[in-house]
Amino acid sequence: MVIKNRRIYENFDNFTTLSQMMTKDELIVDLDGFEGPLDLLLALSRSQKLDLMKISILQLAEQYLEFVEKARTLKIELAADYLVMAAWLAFLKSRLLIPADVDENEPSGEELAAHLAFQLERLQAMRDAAAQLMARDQLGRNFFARGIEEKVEKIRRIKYEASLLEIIQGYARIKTKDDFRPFVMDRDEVYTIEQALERMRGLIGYSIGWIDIFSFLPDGWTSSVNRIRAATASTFAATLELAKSGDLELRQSDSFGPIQFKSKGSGK
Amino acid sequence: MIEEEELTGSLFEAPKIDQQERMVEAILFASAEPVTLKEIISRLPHGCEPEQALKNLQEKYKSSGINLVKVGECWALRTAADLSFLMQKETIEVRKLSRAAVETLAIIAYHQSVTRAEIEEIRGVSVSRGTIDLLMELDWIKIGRRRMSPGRPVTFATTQNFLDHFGLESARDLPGLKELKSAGLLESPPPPGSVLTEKMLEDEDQQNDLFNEEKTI
Amino acid sequence: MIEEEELTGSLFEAPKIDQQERMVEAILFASAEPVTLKEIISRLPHGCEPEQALKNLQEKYKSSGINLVKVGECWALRTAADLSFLMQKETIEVRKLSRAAVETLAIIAYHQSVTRAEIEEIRGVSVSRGTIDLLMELDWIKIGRRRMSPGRPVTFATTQNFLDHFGLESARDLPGLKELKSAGLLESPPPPGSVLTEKMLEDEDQQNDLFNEEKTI
Repeated sequence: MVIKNRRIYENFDNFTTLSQMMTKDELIVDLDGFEGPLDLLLALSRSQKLDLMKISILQLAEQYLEFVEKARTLKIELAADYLVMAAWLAFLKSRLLIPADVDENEPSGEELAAHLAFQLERLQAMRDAAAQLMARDQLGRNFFARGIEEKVEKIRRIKYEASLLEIIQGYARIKTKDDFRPFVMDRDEVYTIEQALERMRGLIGYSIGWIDIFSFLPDGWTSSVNRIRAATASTFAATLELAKSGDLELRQSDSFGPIQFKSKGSGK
Repeated sequence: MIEEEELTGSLFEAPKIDQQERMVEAILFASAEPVTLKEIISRLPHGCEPEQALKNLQEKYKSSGINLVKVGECWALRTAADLSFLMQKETIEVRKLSRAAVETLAIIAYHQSVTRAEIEEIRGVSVSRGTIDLLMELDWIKIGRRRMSPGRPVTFATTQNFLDHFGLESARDLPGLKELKSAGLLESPPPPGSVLTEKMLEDEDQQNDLFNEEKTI
Repeated sequence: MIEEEELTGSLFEAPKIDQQERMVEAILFASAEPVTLKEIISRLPHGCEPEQALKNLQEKYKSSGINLVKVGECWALRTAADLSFLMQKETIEVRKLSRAAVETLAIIAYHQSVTRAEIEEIRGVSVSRGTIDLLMELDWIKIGRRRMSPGRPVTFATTQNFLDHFGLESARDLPGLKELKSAGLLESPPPPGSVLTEKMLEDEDQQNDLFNEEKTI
């Protein structure tokens, strides 16, 4: 058991007047000052004027029971935990007075008493420790922190990152933008049949005799191979359309020879 | 005036020790709160190892009106306690703590980490919500790890601020701790007659571990 | 620990000068504002004349990270001015330059000097004020000469800092499109069938022109 090798943590400050009250027999039972039955027991134990280690638990139990009895005769209501403690102490008292009738599993009266003594001593020790703690030098009372605090200024800097490669790629992206639109027809390389028809309709009225189709390509469509191809194909398709509707005649003298057309109106 | 060049040195060369001392001094001086070693390092130029500077400063301030104290993992400058009589003006009126609050604080400090049930068992009375709240509000206690026992109750432990307030370097420096420990008064033996369950043994191990663990740090 | 007796001395004898220094030190440290000499005297034990203590402290702190300074009629401890950089904590957040900014920068780099209208024409979208501002702030672009055309628009050019940052000797070192293509640096290959048109090659010539022009300036 823990009881051996103990030291005593006696503390004589705020000595409760309970024992004095008890001896004077003017027991005005005032429990307000006590923090539970253990605290009351601790106060009662002081009346024995002994080390906590040497106190008689039996005597203490009798004192407590006497106290509770007096409270009862004075018709003072005791909180339930004080009564529970009283019942337990009555049981302990009987255990201590009548030697245990040997149930090995049951704790002996001495063991129970020792544990109670331990609890009292531990509570007293904590109380003394608390007093020592509060007696220490304290911040704001005995020692002081810096009066003018200099706050650390938080500076959040944003650093932008870009690599040369990104810039080069960015430039390339802009300059080759058109190449990256695979699903969009490049309109400026396309001369539609509708465009060709419109142009032909407006011009055939003025034409006289047979004219080579290729000399009839629109302005600005001869600058590149692609444009020439587009304009030629559409113009040819348009002449076919106009021939079909009877607006003009087409002829080709031999294979791969020049294709010529003539307005029907002009031949009239 | 010392050039910043000289202070920060090159990118790879740490400033000289006397410069490091000045910097650590300034950092600690500017803060009312204790500063962690990590924070000090993070604010010093690259390559500084302020442990030596701290040691030198502690020595330098030893006999002065200001002392360099270690608080847990932190460092702080504080006025020397023997000069408190000069400081009426700065003294903060502290609300007087109730006996319940003081005792509860002591139990948490000496037994940490400790559950509410254990505090109640030691004091023999239930702990009111208000007491715990007050100690939390003062930032003297905090909720620690949950106990690995049925119900997984929360435990309470003291804070960095507790150490700072009571001028303790660590919880191991609590007055009389060693004596209490060797007297077995920081233990919570089960009452005789109760069955020693594995859970309780485990709990106790854990509890003892905390201070042992700390010792090995 | 020094006894209070020794500190306060007898009723008629002032404390020794080194004790006076400690006291003044603690008062200045803990005070929430600079302290007048009068106030220091009123807080010290009877008979102290702290002028000498202040002088000694000023000397003592001279080379340290904290300085004792006189502010008007008041005295205060302050962190040494050359250590102010320790009182700032910089956090650097790295952000990627937006695509708009990268493209704008690229156009300015390749076509300099170039007007805002020209940038917009090349990108096919308008250039936001913010993009230009950001690039100016980064000191990667600057405002060049005004173009001698109607409205006299400002032009943009890259800076020396731009060259330094991107490791270029001159803006002429930026690779041309042909080189990019042969180096496989174009982000995605053009769809099959499309040819690098003469127009593009032409552009590149133009570009060289621009730089040639610059060369002759």
